[in-house]
Amino acid sequence: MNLAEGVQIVSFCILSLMMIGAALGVVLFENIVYSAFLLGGVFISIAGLYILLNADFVATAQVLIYVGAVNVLILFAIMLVNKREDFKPLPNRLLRQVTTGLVCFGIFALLSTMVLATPWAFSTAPAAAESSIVIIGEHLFSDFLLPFELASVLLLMAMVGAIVLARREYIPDEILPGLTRPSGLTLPERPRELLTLTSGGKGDLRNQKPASSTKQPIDTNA
Amino acid sequence: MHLQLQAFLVLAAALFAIGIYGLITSRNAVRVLMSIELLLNAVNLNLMSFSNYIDAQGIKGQVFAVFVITVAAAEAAVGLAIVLSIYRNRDTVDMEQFNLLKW
Amino acid sequence: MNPGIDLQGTFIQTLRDLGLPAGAAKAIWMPLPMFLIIIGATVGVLVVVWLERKISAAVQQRIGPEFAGPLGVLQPVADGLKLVFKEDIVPAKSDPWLFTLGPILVVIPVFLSYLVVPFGQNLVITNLSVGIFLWIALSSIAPIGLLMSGYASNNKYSLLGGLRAAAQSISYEVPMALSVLAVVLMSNSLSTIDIVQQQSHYGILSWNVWRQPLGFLIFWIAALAECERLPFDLPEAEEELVAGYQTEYAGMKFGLFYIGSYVNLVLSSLLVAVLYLGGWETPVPIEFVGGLLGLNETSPWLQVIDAALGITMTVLKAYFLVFLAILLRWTLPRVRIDQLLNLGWKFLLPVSLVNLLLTAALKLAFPFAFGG
Amino acid sequence: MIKFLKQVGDYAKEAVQSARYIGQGLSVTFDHMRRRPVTVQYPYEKLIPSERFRGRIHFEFDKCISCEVCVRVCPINLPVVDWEFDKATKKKKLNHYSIDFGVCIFCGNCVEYCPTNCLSMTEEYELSTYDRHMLNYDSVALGRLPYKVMDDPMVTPLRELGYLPKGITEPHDLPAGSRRAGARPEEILEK
Repeated sequence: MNLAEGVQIVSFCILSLMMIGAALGVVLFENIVYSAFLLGGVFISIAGLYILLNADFVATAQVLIYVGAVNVLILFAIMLVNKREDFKPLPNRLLRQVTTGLVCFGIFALLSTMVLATPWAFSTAPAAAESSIVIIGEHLFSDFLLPFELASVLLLMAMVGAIVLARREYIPDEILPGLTRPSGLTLPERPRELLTLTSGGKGDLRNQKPASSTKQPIDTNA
Repeated sequence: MHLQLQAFLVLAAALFAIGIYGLITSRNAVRVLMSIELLLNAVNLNLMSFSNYIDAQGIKGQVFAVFVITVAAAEAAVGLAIVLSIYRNRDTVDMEQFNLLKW
Repeated sequence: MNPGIDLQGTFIQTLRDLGLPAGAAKAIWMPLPMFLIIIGATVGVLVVVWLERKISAAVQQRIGPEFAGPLGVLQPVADGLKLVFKEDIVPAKSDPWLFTLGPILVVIPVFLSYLVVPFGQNLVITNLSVGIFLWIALSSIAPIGLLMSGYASNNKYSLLGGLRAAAQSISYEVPMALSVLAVVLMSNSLSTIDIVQQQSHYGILSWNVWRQPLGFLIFWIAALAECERLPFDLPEAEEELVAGYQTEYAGMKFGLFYIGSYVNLVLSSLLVAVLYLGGWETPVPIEFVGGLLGLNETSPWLQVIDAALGITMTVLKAYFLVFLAILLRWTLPRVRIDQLLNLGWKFLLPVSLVNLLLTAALKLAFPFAFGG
Repeated sequence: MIKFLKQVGDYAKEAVQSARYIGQGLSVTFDHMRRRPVTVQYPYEKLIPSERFRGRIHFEFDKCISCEVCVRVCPINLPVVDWEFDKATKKKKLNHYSIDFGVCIFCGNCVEYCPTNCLSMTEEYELSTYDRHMLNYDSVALGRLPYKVMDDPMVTPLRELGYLPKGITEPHDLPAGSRRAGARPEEILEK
């Protein structure tokens, strides 16, 4: 065993421990914010494993997209929906969890026995690590051209869909007469006198605005 | 001892099992999405290790992984948008409360 | 193209001549450039802090620091020492783990990005094939640290500052990556070494800034936004958000943010120099000068001079850009958050897409000038 | 289509315009860099206060006739004049006089109207204390002579704008004999 292999094995052990621990944290932590940050840890350690697998481009893409985009997106979503709420307790919650855990362990056991029992057809050819970007690019523009184009269409559709879904479609631009402003959101101060000049309606609108149009600040990030 | 394909595959299986567990047990909708991300990553890890150990010349597995990453990004965006709009409508992110289609 | 000085080979050869095995010689060599770069980056921060204070003072017709050392050069050291010895406060209602982890997560990727910054033909820590892409990926980790510190502070200003910082840096990553892509398109490689070499043959005329003026501007604007420099320092806009995500921080944790922001500024300037201003290349190609003087370019002392000149040129270009950033700081007013996002998504993004398309078209039309 | 192109053109024009403005701003900032600093390094260098500087008020106890004009002209009736009528001499006798400089606005009305010139403005402006009640100066404190910036050996006095020769705005490094712009008061008297 030379230096390089030793480094490989040690870093594999560290990365896999990190990944399993962080993944368990994602699933088991009570606080959702911790889970989201640990998800970033899972992604980073998987990127490290990709480097061990001679895939520097995909590892970098993993960091860029998962850590830089997906994880930040999840964090944004958590900050937007982060209401302190106690979920109603379900009957037999513990039983459900134990059952699920057993089933999942069964899946894990099944998969690993399958993995260890299968005779894999290892390739003996040396890895083409140096030019992996070139090979991926050639694949994308020759035999995987259709999926590539479809993926770009999918991304466009997802972007439009996410914006449409997350957008607030109803922004009242005119105050309904029956609508009274909620008292919890106003400051305890003397209400401003309305302008009773010719543009009475306009002044009315301006006066009512702070209570009504609480526009979502970060909508387009999706 | 040399790093083997099996090690990576078992690791991916463990990650997949954890993801399934989270998918089923978690009640926060955002955590469900996170579990789905875990599942996708487990699949990706499989693809990448196959690509390195079985198809080292063609590395088609990496191409597939890139596609999966693309799909995962799209899935996260749309999924979180859906969670956001459900949250606006129902004022909760509890999965057990999302029962509009239940009868 | 001469290969330039090869420190690594020479060093390892010397150690092997002393009787060490090859593996040990390599193991001794490996940490050296990393330490050198970390020290270099830290000293660079001190220099930039001093420059920032002196130039700001000059712009406002003040004197600036002058009592700590000659011309106040020791002032940043004094500032740093003060931060080291200050009490490290963790607010009572905060989340102590995330609060500590946040600044670390902000700083580490910035230092890691120095992996790919070249100072000469062989004067780079690693010549990765993903090079510049690695920097883009690493710089996308920082928003997580910012969100973390903003959330953990348990302070509405901090949270808003963190969210703003993350939104800002995500929005400006896209045009930045697209303008980098245009450069990569011309050099056919993601490696920073190849990018510099591609602009090397005709001195100042072959620098990318002439072929990519739009890309240069977009990259510079986006880099300023990524570094949270004025006019884009919204996350810490003191009139509205106290100090943004740094509000609750004191002592060395604040110091980490401080170091991180300045290292990031130097790093962005270095990368602008590498991507658009010809990296370590002199305005007049050194082979040309050597040829005029009748010197053999493989002679060792010329190589040493060449390497030193390369480092000097890279650093000079970077510091010119830092100077520009400081001047911009005192020229432009801060933009609003909606103006910032509008600029990013409605102006820079389309323009950088057009720039990318234009580069591709020009590459097909004039392959000799645009790296066919 | 034409409309869209026109919009794009207008947008580009605006962008170029703003780039030009940014360039102008940068040139202004750059130009400022080569100007000399205007800093006065305060505890080591001090500006000489100008001729009619309104600093801390000086009071001469013996000149005061307790007429209370200063109190009447003061916008807030600040000076405290404590006197009693001396039956023997049939004159007011001053016991105490005090001004609270924490409240005084240094308008100089009292100095202006004092019939015996017992009040005068000094050029002393460093009045900071640890307790605001220490700013309430009694007749003894008011009677102390002010110190001059020129007499302090620790301080480099710098001439203020009013004392500088015409056209010069820089108090540093003046030649020794250079005199200020305009005629001096005694020269005006001679005319």
